[in-house]
Amino acid sequence: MPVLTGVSFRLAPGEGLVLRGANGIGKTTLLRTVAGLQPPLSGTIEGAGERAGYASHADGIKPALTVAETLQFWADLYRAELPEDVFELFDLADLRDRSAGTLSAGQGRRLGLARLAVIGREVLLLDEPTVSLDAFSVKRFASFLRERHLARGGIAVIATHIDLGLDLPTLDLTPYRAAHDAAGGSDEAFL
Amino acid sequence: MPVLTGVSFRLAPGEGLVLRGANGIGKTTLLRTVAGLQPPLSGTIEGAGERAGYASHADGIKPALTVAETLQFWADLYRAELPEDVFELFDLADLRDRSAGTLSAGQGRRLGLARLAVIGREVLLLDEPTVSLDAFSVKRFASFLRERHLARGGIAVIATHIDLGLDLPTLDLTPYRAAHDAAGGSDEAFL
Amino acid sequence: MSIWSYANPRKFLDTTEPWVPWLMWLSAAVLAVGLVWGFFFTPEAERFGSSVKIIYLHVPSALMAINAWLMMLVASLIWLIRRHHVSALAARAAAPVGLVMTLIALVTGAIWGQPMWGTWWAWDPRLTSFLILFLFYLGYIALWAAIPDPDSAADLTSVLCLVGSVFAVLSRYAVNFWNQGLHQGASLSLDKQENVADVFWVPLLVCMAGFVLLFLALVLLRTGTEIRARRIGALRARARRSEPVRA
Amino acid sequence: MDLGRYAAEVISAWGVSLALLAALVWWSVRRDRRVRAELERTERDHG
Amino acid sequence: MRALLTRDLRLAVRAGGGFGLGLAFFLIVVVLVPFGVGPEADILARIAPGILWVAALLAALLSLDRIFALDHEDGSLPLLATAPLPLEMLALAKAAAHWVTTGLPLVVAAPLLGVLLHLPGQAMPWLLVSLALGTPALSLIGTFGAALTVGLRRGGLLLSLIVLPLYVPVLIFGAEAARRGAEGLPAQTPLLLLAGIGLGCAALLPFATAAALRVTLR
Amino acid sequence: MRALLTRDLRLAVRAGGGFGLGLAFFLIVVVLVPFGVGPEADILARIAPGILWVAALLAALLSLDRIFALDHEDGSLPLLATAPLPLEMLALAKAAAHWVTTGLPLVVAAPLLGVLLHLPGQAMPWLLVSLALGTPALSLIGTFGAALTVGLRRGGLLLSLIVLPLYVPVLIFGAEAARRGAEGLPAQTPLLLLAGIGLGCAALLPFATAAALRVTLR
Ligand code: HEM
Ligand SMILES: Nc1ncnc2c1ncn2[C@@H]1O[C@H](COP(=O)(O)OP(=O)(O)OP(=O)(O)O)[C@@H](O)[C@H]1O
Ligand SMILES: Nc1ncnc2c1ncn2[C@@H]1O[C@H](COP(=O)(O)OP(=O)(O)OP(=O)(O)O)[C@@H](O)[C@H]1O
Ligand SMILES: [Mg+2]
Ligand SMILES: [Mg+2]
Repeated sequence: MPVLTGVSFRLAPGEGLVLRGANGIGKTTLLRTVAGLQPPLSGTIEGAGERAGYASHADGIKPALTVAETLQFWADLYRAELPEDVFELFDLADLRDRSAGTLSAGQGRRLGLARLAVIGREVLLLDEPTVSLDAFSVKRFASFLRERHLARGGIAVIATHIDLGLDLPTLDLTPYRAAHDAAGGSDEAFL
Repeated sequence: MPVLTGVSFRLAPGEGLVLRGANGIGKTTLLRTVAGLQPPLSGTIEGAGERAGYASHADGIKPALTVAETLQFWADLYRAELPEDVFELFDLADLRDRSAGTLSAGQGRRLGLARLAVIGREVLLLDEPTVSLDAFSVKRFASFLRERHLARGGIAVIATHIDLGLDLPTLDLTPYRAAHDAAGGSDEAFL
Repeated sequence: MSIWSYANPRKFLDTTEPWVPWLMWLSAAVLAVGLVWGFFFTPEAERFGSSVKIIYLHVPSALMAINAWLMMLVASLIWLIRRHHVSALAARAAAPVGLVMTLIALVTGAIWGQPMWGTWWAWDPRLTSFLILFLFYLGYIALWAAIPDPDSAADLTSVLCLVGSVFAVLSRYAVNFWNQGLHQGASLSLDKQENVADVFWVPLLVCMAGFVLLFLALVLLRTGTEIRARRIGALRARARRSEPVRA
Repeated sequence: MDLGRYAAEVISAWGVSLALLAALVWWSVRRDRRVRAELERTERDHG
Repeated sequence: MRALLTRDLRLAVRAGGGFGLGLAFFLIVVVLVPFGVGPEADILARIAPGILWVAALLAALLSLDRIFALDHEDGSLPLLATAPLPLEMLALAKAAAHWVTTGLPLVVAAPLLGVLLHLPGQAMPWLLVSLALGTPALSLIGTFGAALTVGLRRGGLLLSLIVLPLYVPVLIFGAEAARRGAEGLPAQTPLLLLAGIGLGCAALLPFATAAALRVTLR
Repeated sequence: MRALLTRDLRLAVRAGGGFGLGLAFFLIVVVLVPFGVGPEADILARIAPGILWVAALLAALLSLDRIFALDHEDGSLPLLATAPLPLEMLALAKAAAHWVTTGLPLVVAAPLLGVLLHLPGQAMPWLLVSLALGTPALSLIGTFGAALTVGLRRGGLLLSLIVLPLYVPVLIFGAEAARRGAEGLPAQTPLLLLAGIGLGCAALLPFATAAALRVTLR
């Protein structure tokens, strides 16, 4: 069943885009599609795929691993080096050897975001990255995005309900909401 | 290990309190303690317990039940009537017969909050209730709290990082952060 | 016009719909002829006595149990390769029919075993592989039922059907290796000398034709049901989408 | 019609099988009817 | 309590809920044993009562972790615990729902599976009675074990480890009753003991379960 | 792939991770059977190879749902799937981790448990070889089943239902080899067949697993 139609954007290196729209408009769906986790009903996605790193509502944190082990694992899996400063960057230095299961909601979120700095992907797809973060951590994350990621030629697509303080172009998805007679979807054949 | 020390507040019917504080300061811990889900290391909680309804970071949603069935279940369990207008109040009327597993993040959160309107408890303990909600839904929830809950003599304690637009007294937990050598905890006996 | 045009649900329904009642009645008639013939107008066999009459239900249902799985395998392949919804739904529709056929073969065999072998159940290879087939049907149907999204369900059950078919053949050999059986050999094959006498053979053939027709009728009917159920889902979904956007 | 020694077996085998077949047909037809009715209702409401 | 029971049953019957799957597991264990042990009828008949009981026990065991874990994962459990329902009642309702969805179907299916293992006909009633008396105890004990392990991520196998020793008396008396029945010996004594265990579990274990829940919740 | 394997092994070894619990389950099933069947040594010796194989199979089965479900629940699975690693490799790594944490300990523990069931000494090497050849196939098949059911909330028992018929050939050849060994008959043929099945599974099933994962992820 189509959720959004006619959405189209193209980002050059160093550019970011903020997705906005009411609950249930289809931000998560769009990000997952761009990440290649579900096929689009129609249209094409170019250039993402192998270059994209996706951060979902859930953080994929294993309670049994420590913070340091978690980040090391993702670095290994993506065949990247673990950057020295990632613990400072996401304010995790004190929590380095804490098992991830005992983190508070916001601390866990910071760990989930730190993963993105570790895997070294150029295209970051962020689904409400600042949920549960306090104001200070939000600022910190915004400056990470601006100075570390975008400044180095990365691309970011961010779905969010709150203002991150980044001056990025905003795409409001409301006008693209699929009309009732929109084509597409596996059930289409039965109409 | 103690997280917070010296916190103390007392709320009369109709009063609300907003808890603030950086990630990991102990908001969730405090709310769980007040709800009676974990015992305080020292000090006492009065008057909550049987009268409290707690909403955690997770929403307790069963993917296999529909939205209407979920709310009906909670109403039955708390021996309350399902209020007629709860679906409108939380903007769930369209989603009434959708199975809860297919809701978007914000829609699920609205369902989790609607539960609070159903169980009819006087003391609501809300842990970041507006996570994932869009601006419109946040307003709607704030007005529910103000006009339906507090106006009828309810009490609310709300941990949040963003401003809900409610003019409630705010308690910043930062000063109560327990020192590293604070007393308390089950390991005490071995010191 | 290519045969794939029948993969359109509407066209499939329009084409098959008129056939279903006729097929139903035809299969009922053929079955009635075969079964009445078999029950009332066949002699007793020397080794089996009158218990041979069970064969008129046992063998056709056993054949259809296997053929239903084969049909599901073909339909699954078509779905995986060409992604025609009707074919996935046909596989789904055939599974319960195959399950019941397997059950009938098992039950009649078990009842027959009591006088012939002195036991309800023996771990004979043919019996055992039917039991395994029964389990495959159960798992396949349960997987269909457990997955909410119909397309994902079609994909996953098709993969299961493929892998399951390989393992079903494997277990057939394994079971043969494991135990030498009590069961009748395949004396129905036409090229063998020890063919059953025509008095049994002809009504049995009629019964088999009846079972084939009944299978066809049921699968067409049930495929139609599945198509309509999907259409209901599609209409509801469209209606839900068309509800006014919140102010 | 004399089934002799095996009357019980033959009759119970036939009974069970025909019952199973009848149940399968009945269940399929009933489900088809229901789905048809439901589809008609849905087409009327949302068609 | 009614609300909870109907919710749990409804969840079990829904797609993916697991109703009937415990039964299927029972069936499958019984089917596998001859593949392992070999097809000889006399040996199978000899071990049938024991295997059926062990299979019933394992089928019950496998569905234990659903009792609380699902509610724990999605955050329902603290909400249930703060509902106006004593935790003891919650425990009893959960055990009852578990029995209806797993124990009862096993009792109903046992005669059929007995045939697969060549269980002698005269043993059947004894097997049924022993299962009917024993499975509620299995559900009650299992609920207790599930409450103990609910905090632990996927404590499924740990749960088995904790619960199985507690199951031993039930298994011994249950299988003994079925075995004596199969051999035509009097089986009243083990059945009485089995009934006694069942009643004791129903009377006492909900309190232990509630106590365990209070700890795992904090 | 190395990183994934070490992570899965590390997770398994950590508290609550399940390493050793499959083993404990194996132990407990083997211990329960004498309670159910009765203590006579000759009967136990006769059924020992079969019971050990069935117990190994159940122990493997019970740990299957950990393979993907945990990663699915906490949202790791999409992240793993978008890593620079083909899904087929992911499937293979998961199966390998499962085998190291469950299959391997079972092979090591089998001699001990054989003694509990009075397994004759000459049968031991055959039992060991058959388990060593058969358990990798169990892990591979189980990974496939787990991939099929991963989207479904706690599809544990459905998983058993789907996987067990697939396990039948492995069980038959494995138990047959052990049984023949116990009776002093030649057991090469079933062992060869077992090895063939294992190789076939390793060559083909990762593709089916990856296909299933692609569907469940979307
Ligand atoms: C649950 C048990 C049984 C199952 C699953 C079963 C299965 C089958 C199958 C699959 C066939 C068709 C094979 C073919 O045509 O090549 C068949 C045929 C047949 N079965 Fe059974 N059977 C069972 C028990 C029995 C018993 C107990 C008897 C009687 C002693 C029996 C007698 C026959 C006969 C006479 C045929 C026809 C064989 C021929 O002429 O080709 N079956 N059975
Ligand atoms: N399986 C499904 N069946 C039907 N509708 C679905 C299904 N999954 C998602 N939806 C609907 O698709 C729409 C888009 O969902 P999506 O998760 O993309 O929203 P979102 O923009 O991320 O919302 P939020 O801000 O609340 O996270 C929602 O209305 C949701 O209810
Ligand atoms: N089991 C544990 N062991 C050690 N520390 C823990 C444990 N559980 C929680 N903590 C710590 O206790 C502190 C309080 O956690 P709590 O979840 O109450 O924070 P919070 O204020 O709710 O934060 P957030 O805004 O991120 O949700 C955190 O620093 C957390 O890391
Ligand atoms: Mg979303
Ligand atoms: Mg918190």
